[in-house]
Amino acid sequence: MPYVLPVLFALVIVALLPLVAGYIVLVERKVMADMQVRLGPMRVGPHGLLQPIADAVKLLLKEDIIPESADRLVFWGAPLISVTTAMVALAALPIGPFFQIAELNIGLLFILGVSSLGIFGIVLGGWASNSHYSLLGALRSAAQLVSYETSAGMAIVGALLLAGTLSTRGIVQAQAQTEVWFIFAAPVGFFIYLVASIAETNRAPFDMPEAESELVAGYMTEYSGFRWALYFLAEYTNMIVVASIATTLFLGGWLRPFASTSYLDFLDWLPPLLMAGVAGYCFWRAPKQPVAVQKMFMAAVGLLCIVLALVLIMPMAAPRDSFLASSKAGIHGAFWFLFKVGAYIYVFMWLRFTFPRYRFDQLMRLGWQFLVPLSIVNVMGIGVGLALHRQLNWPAAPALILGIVLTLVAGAYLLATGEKHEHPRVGEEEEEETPVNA
Amino acid sequence: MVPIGHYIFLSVALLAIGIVGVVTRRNVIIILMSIELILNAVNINLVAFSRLVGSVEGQIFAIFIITDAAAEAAVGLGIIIAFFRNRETVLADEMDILKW
Amino acid sequence: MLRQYVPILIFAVLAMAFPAVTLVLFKYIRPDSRAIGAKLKPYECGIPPEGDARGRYSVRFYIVAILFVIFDVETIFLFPWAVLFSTREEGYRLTPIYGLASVFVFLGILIIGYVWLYRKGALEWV
Amino acid sequence: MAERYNFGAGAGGVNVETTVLGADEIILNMGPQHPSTHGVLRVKLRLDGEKVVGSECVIGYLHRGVEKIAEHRSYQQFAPYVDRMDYVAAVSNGLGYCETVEKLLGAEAPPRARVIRTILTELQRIASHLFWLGTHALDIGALTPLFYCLREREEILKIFEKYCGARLTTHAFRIGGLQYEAYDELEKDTERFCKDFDRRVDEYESLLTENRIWVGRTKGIGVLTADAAIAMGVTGPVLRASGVQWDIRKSMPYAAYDQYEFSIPTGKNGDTYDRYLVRLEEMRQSRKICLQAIENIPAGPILGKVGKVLKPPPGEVYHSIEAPKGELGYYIVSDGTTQPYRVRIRPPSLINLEALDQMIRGHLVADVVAVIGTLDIVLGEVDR
Amino acid sequence: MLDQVVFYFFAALAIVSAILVVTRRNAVQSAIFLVTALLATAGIFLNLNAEFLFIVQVILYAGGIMVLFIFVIMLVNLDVALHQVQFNRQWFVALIISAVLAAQVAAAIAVSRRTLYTMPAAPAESLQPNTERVAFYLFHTYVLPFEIASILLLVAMVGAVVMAKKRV
Amino acid sequence: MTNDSEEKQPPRPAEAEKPAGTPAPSASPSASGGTPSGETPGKPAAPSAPVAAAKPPAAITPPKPAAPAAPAKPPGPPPPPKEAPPKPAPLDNDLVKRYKARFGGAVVEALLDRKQAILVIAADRLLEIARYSRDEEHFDLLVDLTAVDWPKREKRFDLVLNLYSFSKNERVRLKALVAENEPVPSVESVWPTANWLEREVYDMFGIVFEGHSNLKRLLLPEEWQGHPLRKDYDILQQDEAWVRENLGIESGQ
Repeated sequence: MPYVLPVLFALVIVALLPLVAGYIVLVERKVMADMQVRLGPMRVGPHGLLQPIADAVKLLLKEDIIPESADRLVFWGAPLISVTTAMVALAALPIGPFFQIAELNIGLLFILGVSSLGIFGIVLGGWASNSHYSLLGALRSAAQLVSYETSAGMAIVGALLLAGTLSTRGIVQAQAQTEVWFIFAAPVGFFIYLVASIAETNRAPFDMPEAESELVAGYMTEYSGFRWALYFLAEYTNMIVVASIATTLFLGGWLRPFASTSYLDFLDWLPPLLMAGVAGYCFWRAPKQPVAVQKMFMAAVGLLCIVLALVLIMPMAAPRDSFLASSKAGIHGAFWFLFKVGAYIYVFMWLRFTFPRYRFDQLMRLGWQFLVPLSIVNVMGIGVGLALHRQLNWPAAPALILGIVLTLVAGAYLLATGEKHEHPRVGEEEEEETPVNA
Repeated sequence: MVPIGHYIFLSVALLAIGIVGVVTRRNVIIILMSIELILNAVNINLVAFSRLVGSVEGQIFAIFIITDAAAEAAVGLGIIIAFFRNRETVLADEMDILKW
Repeated sequence: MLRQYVPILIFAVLAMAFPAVTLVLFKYIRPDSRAIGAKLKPYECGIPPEGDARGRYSVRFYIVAILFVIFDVETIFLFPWAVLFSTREEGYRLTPIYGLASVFVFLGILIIGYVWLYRKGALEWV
Repeated sequence: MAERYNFGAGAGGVNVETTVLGADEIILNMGPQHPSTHGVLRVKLRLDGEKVVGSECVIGYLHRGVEKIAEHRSYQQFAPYVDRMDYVAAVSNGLGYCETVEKLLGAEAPPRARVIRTILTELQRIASHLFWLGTHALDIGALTPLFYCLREREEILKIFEKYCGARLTTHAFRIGGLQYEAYDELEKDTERFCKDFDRRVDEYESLLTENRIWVGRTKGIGVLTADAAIAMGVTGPVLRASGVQWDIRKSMPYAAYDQYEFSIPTGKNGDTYDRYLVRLEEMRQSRKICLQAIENIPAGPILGKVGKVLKPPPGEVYHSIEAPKGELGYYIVSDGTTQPYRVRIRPPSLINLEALDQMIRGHLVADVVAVIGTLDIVLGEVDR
Repeated sequence: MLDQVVFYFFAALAIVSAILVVTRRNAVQSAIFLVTALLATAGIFLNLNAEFLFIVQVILYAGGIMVLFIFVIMLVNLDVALHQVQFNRQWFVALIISAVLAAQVAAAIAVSRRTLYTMPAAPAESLQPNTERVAFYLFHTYVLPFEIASILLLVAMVGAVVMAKKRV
Repeated sequence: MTNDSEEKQPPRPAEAEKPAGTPAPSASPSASGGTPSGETPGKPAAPSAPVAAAKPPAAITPPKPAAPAAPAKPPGPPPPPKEAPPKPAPLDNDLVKRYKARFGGAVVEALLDRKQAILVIAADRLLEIARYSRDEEHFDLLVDLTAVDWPKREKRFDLVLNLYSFSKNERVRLKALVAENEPVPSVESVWPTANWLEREVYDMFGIVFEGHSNLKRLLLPEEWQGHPLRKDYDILQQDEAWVRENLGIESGQ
């Protein structure tokens, strides 16, 4: 049975993902609270650590309402589509060199394709509810997803030019070979992808469809209880997916920083130290908890971290050539991958609590009039750089930097014309009458 | 191994269903959707034969067909929208004027 | 090749089954729903909705969708090009100049279209 | 940027391009149960796509008949009711009412009472503006300023609580002066708050003022020219943001405002961004007034001679103050009995809200939220 | 074995969904089933070792063109149309065409039973590595159609926008 | 300015001598009359433009810093000393003289009450006087419009308009006596803000404004019976009617 491992892994993902999403929500609330000078959830469990579980129980037991004018079947199925597509996209992601459900030749395109199907969950959910807010939210959401998918795709093409393969594992290996993460080779592409991925996951400042002050809850307005939770799960899974894509494509996947610089190998001790640090903090805080249960819980979290630290140390402490030592790449790779994904998601949160929300037309303008052309130019710039490198044997760095500079010049031009264009809205009418050069 | 004939059967079945849709439905959008079915049937054929002869050229054709389908859908639906705006209908047999 | 996809298929089934089963299962666990009357109406800020919601919305949505489809096709064509441009598979790699030229023509035509759209104001939402 | 949406108020209507299929518009209901209509305001929007071509406010969901109630209460009994109108600026409401009745009686509050009233009212103005800023930013999608604002507002509410025991509906003043003597640390508390507050306003500004998205969301949105503003009768920061430098505290000083140095900030474009800037600057000015006022609180009685039973001679009076939201006027008619014959309250929110329709035309649904927010309405006051 | 299971599953799915596409009254439901049919076709492409085409089908057809369809269906408010007659009286035409098609296929099978029906497909390895191969053909043999495709797309873009936008 | 005409409303002479700007405001309601409800507040932009043209400085210039203790305008009779209770007194200053000269008998009475000027005017010439107040006396801001019910009087309502002038920094109160069921000209064309205020007065007192673009209840639901701020209004009537209708019993109490 060659499928045992992947299937086991799939089971683990399906079982853990809701939990992970729940805890991302908790972390988000905690981060938000910290930035807003408050404490955040503190009641359920020590420091609110059991809050996601309480939320889940509440959502599962909540009254399940289907509006009478809704299309029941579609209403039922739409959240499922969202969740399934979001989850299936995870299948091709390499969480470390060994943990992957399926290694595909077209891995990256597979992720893109499957997650592009998630749009149906949103549109159909909004349509099935038969409510103004839902449908408008759904259409907006879909239009937004669709608008930024183009630029995200183009940004990915830029990185693919450097990698030369669609396989997710191959992309990371390419970064290991060239010894440079693609974020440094294609910073503009990373920026475009960052913006586009925020928009694609409907996160602030692009959270138009669920801008609660305008459309109440967008396409989810009529959903409550567990169905609503499914949409939420899909949203957070999507966040993980885009973060994973960015990690794989631009941030070196499971690679440690300076992975191939051997005199920096001491960096391998960083992960266990980090875990040990967290454990130490937990033990330090545990006696200060008010209730015995909470003390125990805190201690248990500390223990868990200790165990993780041990797992991370094990391959390094084990004798060479043993099985344990050979598992180092897998375990540490998984750590670094998840660490980078976490950092990427943290940036999402940070932006969310800092920025006001774009208006829909502004968002569309940003997407279509800035990011799309910029991403096209980015592809061309990287292409030119690579061609210079390969055909004329320029050294790689200056060639690529030239490409980046070209892209940045184009970006500056776009910004300037955008500003100029924004001013004379009235004059636009005349402009439309002029003959076009097409 | 699935014999090639089964692919052709599938293709013909989809083609037939598509044609039935095109011929019998009144809603232009559904007629367009039926055309997509027909295009799909063609694609299945192409890819099946591509596999049969061991060349990817059939797949290339299929890609071009999909491109074409995208263009066709965009323009076709554009026409439907323009028509709907003027005539408030999407029924094929009510689209009986040549100019508006 | 198909074998690589089997785990994905299983995963997909699991991913679909998990929420579906939970949905069905908890139907029997949670207290009975007694939603009646206004609770079953769609939310319209507490006012009975006026007219069917499946109404008409701005044609802009359609234009955005068209642009998306067109650009999506273009992007899809670029993916194989990007792969081929620097692939490590033997004998497939494009000559840089040739690859660049073929795609620059392609993108050039696309850019012409883009400029036309920009000038026409089709990229403006309002 | 400012000219981008020049189809706001006063521009002579909007050249509406029909972008929707077919000719008909859709009607979208915002409210009364909507997260961003600040209570139970209902706005019926006629939309063309997402562009507003017309709107109608449906109000009255919070109507409690305050003016009718007044006719059946004695003058003192009615005083707490006014706190419940603009419940985020109860102190200002109370000040207006007390001063009006004093005027009706021909009485006057002693100087000490007037200064303390000024301090508390200015603190209340800051609190009200803070609440406005937080919720307005939240409407536009910035989550964080709300909590910063509420943190400072909390300080003010603590001062109120220490002074009179209540935080929200304070009923801080009495007709003829004050009931409570200022508590010992009032000056110190106020000073501590004011010392800190300047830096805090800078903090809000650092989050919003230069922010590209914030500017994009507010500049040129809901433009109200000076003429249109006056025609629509709007007052307060909304009027000042349109470029009319008019503040009742300056033009017809009441309480102790004539003793203090402060300036009236005005805007230029009358858009949402200017209103934001004006209110921020007003908070700074209020802080300045507070600092001046605590310098020198005159000694003396806090309650003038008005008697236990108030029987104003027949006649009528209109008196208005510059409440945080605009001109808050009371028009009281007395028939010589212990109960007012008629109390008319001129609520700034109601009249400012009336300008909503012309401010949002041609804008998008999202801007409606921004404009409702920038008008700083409180439905308790709109509906009374 | 796996091949057959997958093929028959997807084939059945495709046909059932296709039938539902043309028979559902509600256009949104038709579109949903068309998506299903397209995804089933994608599965068949995968079965045929056309990996790249599989993903093109998913991204472009299911994730792109069908989104366009759904947008249009929602824009033109088909609930009104729902109460109208959905089928015209051309069943016999459809029947005739189907019958002719069936006859053709039957004839073809009858004529070349041996060669066509049972011929197994070429070994899958000849199509590997799929993406690179497809790309290679696309950018060498078919580079002209590739450029022309972009012109087609340009024309489609212009045409569709002109059609949809009232004042251009 | 010479107008000693009879009491019947003669809008003609008054309009004839007004600057060209005036017809525009009066034309505006008819333009907006055809449009559905909610449209009107958008229109006032048109009237305001000529106003601005007529007296540009008024709107923008800051008001003169007022004399500290004198919120009201008149230098007329000195306010009564503190001991004496305030009471209304007749007023006769320049402003009143101008009004009287212009409108003659239409200005029924001029009073000073608590240092505040009140002009009692004839309701049927309200629109004319309002327009004059805005255009020539520069009372640009309609601060408030309300009513008071005196059920025992022959003309039971006082319609009260509180005006403010930015350029002069003074307030004046116009008070029109209105009988029940007597329609009053709407001043919406003069001050667009009157739209809602008049609706509120209609809602609360039942005074009908002629020429109002959208006269319906503002605060109370459309189906409400009666006008609550009238002195003879009794909440129990409606309560009992509701109880009778919905519960089928005599009294809810």
